[in-house]
Amino acid sequence: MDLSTLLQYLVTGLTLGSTYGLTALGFTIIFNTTGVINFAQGEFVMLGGMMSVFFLHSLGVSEPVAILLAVTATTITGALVERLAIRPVRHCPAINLVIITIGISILIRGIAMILWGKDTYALPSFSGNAPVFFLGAAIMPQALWVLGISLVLLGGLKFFFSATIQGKAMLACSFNAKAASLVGIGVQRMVLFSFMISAFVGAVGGVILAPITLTSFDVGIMLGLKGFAACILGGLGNPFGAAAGGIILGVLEALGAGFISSAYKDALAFVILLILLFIKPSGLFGRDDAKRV
Amino acid sequence: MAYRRDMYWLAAFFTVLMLAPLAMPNNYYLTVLIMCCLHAMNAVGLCLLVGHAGQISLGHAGFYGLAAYTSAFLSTTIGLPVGLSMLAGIGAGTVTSVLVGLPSLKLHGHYLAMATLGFGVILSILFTETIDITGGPSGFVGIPGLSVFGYELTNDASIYRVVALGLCLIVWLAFNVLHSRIGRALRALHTSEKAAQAMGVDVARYKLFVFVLSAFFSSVAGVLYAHYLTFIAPASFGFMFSVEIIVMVVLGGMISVPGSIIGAFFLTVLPEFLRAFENSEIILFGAILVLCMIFLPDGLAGGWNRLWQRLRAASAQASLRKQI
Amino acid sequence: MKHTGLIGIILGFVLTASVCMAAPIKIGAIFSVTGPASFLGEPEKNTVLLLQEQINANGGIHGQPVEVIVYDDESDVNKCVMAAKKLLDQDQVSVVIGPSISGNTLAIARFFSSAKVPLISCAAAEKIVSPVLPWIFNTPQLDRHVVIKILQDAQAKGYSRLAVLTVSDGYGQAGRAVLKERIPADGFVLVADEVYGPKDTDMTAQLTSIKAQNPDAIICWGTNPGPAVVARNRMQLGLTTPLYMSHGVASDKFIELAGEAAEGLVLPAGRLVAVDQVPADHPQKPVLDSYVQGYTGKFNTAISSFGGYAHDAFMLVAEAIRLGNSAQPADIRDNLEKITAFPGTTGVYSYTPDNHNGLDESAFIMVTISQGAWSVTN
Amino acid sequence: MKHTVLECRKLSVRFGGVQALHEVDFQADQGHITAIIGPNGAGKTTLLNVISGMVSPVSGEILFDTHTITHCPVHQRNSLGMVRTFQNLEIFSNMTVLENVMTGCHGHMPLAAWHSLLRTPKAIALEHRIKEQALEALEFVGLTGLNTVSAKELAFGQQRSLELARALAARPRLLLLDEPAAGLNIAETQALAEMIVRIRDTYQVSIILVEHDMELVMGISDAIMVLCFGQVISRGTPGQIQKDPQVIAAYLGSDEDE
Repeated sequence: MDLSTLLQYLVTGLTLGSTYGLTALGFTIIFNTTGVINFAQGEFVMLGGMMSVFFLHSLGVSEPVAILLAVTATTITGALVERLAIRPVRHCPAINLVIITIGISILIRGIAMILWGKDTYALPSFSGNAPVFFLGAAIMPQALWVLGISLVLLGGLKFFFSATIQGKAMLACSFNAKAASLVGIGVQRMVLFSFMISAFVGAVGGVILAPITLTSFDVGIMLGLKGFAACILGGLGNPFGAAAGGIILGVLEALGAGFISSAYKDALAFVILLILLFIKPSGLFGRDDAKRV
Repeated sequence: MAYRRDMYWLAAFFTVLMLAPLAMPNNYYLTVLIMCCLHAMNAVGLCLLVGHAGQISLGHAGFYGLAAYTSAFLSTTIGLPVGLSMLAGIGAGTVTSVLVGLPSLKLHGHYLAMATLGFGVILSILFTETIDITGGPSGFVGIPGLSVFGYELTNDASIYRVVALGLCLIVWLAFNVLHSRIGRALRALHTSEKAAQAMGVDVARYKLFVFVLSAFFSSVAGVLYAHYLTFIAPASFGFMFSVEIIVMVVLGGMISVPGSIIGAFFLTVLPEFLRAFENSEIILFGAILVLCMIFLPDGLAGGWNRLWQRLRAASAQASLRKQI
Repeated sequence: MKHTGLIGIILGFVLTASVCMAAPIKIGAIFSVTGPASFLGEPEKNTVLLLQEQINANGGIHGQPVEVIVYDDESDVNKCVMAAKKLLDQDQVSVVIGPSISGNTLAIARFFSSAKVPLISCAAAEKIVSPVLPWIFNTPQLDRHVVIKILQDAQAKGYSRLAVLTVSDGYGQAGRAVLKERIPADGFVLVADEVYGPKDTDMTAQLTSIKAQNPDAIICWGTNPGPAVVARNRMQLGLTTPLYMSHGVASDKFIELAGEAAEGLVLPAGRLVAVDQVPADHPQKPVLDSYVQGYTGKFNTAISSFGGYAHDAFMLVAEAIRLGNSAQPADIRDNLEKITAFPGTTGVYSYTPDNHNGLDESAFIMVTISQGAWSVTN
Repeated sequence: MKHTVLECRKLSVRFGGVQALHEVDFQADQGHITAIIGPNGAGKTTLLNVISGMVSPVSGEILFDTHTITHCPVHQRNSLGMVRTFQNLEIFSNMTVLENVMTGCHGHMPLAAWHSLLRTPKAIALEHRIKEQALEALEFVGLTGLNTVSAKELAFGQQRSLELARALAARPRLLLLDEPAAGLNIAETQALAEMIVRIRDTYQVSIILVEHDMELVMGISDAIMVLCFGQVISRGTPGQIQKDPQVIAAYLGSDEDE
């Protein structure tokens, strides 16, 4: 086994992992304000990619404009989802909300299918397809874009949640919505914001991934599944954990496919995930919430 | 008493199921009904697990599939009698659920969901990749048909009766459990694990019990499914089916066994009705799901109860007015 | 499109007139119009609806109009079973076309044998027609034909060490099984056998380990979009090993998705991908031309060879009805077996009681993708 | 003749860096009401949690009758006859009042699961006995007639009584009460005091009481132990405790409003 092969697997894993990590980030934001896992998160990623393709082809605008439009439209979709489907049932148990997000994901997928058909589309890479070679491993320029933008998003979110009033207010809502509203935080507004931000993050993810992974109306399902796994692995609620969980999952898959068996790579990744979960029941970077008796 | 009321319901349900074929113009409806019953078996188990014990599982499609594949393999490849293979299939699904439940049930909430989901995904990859045993993604062909005590059931009506009877037995077991000390223990550990412990409930054991019981129900459904269809493919046992069962239970109202049966029937029949809408079907399906959850937060069963109470109140008022 | 309304009215008259004349022949169809296999089901559904319209506009078959009932199985086996039951028991059709995928075909085959209604599947798995079941036929080229075609090409080019990369769904599994059987049997060495998931978005790991085995050529077996990603990843890794694709990607969509990475790829395909390069005296030429014109004219989308499977199934059924002048299920079945040298879009069919596929590897041509277009190499 | 029901020897508990209990010795006598008091954060509830098994001690030993139960899981302590209530009500809000109390019978009326599954005659008979006992306990605490009401619809005071009834249905020999008077008004507290005494006298139960309400404690306790910062600073009868200068200092020196 030579170094360049190993390095190639790592590069693959990192690129793949960023996909999962970006989806996981979106999960984290909504979880942090509502305590609910939003199963429509994968659909936000899909919308980002598909709308970019759609605007690019049908409006004939340039790629950056199409992307800007797509991200904006997805963010608005996030807001609409919250206003129309989540807010009316905010007092229901969490499982009801989760089922509603499942319904919404089916709905969004269906609308996308009817609007844009069932085909797969490709978005042009941001800066060409000529790979950069590093110690014999090929790295796509787009992969660097993905890694870079993921890091920027992660840093931004970290700053937002730990250093801004808005971010702290959002966190407060998840810990205790009633207490948060007592100290004057508009809980509903925060929930709305969280849907918008996570739709935004999802859309950005969808846009930067589309040139690598291609996009179609149904890419959201798999991304949602892996993103959920990533944020559980990292520990729910921790943006850093979510990103790290995604990277770990991606690298595990790539190494599994490379060294052991490409047929069982997902199974291997999940076996390791389960083992980690049994050792650390609240994720790698999650807090143990020891409840007071 | 509540148990007696549930038994009346079960008797009525059983009668309706047994009479239903008489009202069916052809076999197509029987097939739909058989699928409804199989899904309802899964839903009843999950109703105990999710609605009553407050635990979640996104892996029950795996047990459903494991039982189906085990029975298919034993009866087709090995050549065991169908009845024996079915028992072995149910056994395999149930025993595996013990192995899955033991480590997983120590986890809570979303982490438990993830662990069971992980097991489900691993099982479904095994179904896909062990091509020599399972026939791989294109499916397991040529499974012998359902037979009871060596007597093969060839027509849909008799298969339907067996499946419907199986569902009723499962519902009976579920009611028995719910109206016993076990049922109370499950509801207790749902609200407060520590209070349940203080009342002498071995929380870990009861969680495992209900997990295994629900997996047993799914396994029964699985072997019936395999020998009814005589063909199985991994796509039927994926993660989406696990989610679908949960949706059935929640749509039915979480804690109500009749509710989850109604949820299962509703979600199985709905796509058949929506067939006419072709491509818009998926949109309608999503919209109906969302609207149901928004306007019937306590499920179809809860909505029905409220309607019933309102009607009763109205008729009581009417009769009162008459008396005056 | 000013005349659409007028045509509609005329069509309406024709239809009502023919209904008055005779009871329609009921043809059922089950396709995966939605779900993962919708790339098959959608063109298939469009095709049968188009043919229904065309045939009825021309006075039906022997004066009897055709009524097609299409159900979507959502690529799901349970829905497929219910659809089959509905067609057999409720709609009581004379013959059924579909389903789109092999698993679903195998799942419902039994019902057709017991109902004694012929089923003409649009799925390719060998298990469907071997062993031959009296009531089950199919129209696509068998995977075996594809593999033979690819291996002939590899032999001609002097390759000996081959690697395969297949998708882990029914399509890939069937291809992989034949590849693993034929490659050693035809004197090649199978150096790598890799698999990717139908939803995977990155195959560099598989290609990297294939690269380490240093094969002479790689055979990728899958349907869009997977192979497009494989082609892109191959280019990214700077891999120059020749790459064969299967007929599963034989649509313009593949070239669009793979972009410049599609350049130089070789694959066997039906003549439908390069109709303009089919010689005018070829028996399939008129069928191909009329199908392409009809389809692109009505649906405004690119033609796909999958729709062709449904086209051929439909035309074969129509031919069988014409041959026996009967739309009874049993007669359709018997007459299907009498069809010989019938040109379809996929190939030239000759059904016999022992052969319910009716094609051979001459249904394929080897094509190379060059400058974003298909070019026939032999 | 005095007989010790429960004995704790040199119990220590640590939460991270905080020493919650330091070598606490404690005993409760048969048929007595033994109170544990102390200022906030003294470790009273922690001690109760250790006794009931919800917190494991770092060192020390707990004896229940003659059994060592230091590492015995919570539900087994219940079967041995030890039952507790909770400071923050832990009623089963998803059940009716009757079901709540019937759950109390779980530990001391075991039955193999298959009996319940198949609803054998044995299971039916047991259900009847459980129901009788539960009804009796409900009557004892004065909640008769509310059987089919959902537990979460009860008033706060009634929920307290429900917790007591649930504990009583378990037929305990040792009852651990964690601040039973918290949130009750003066009249309700008085009624509670009477009920606690009545429970002891009717069922010959030993009771360990953690409580803030001094009037209640002084009125009904047979013995009192005072904890301060995880250490025992005094023990004796109510009379002795009230005069102990160390106790007075501990209370005056601390912020005692709750």
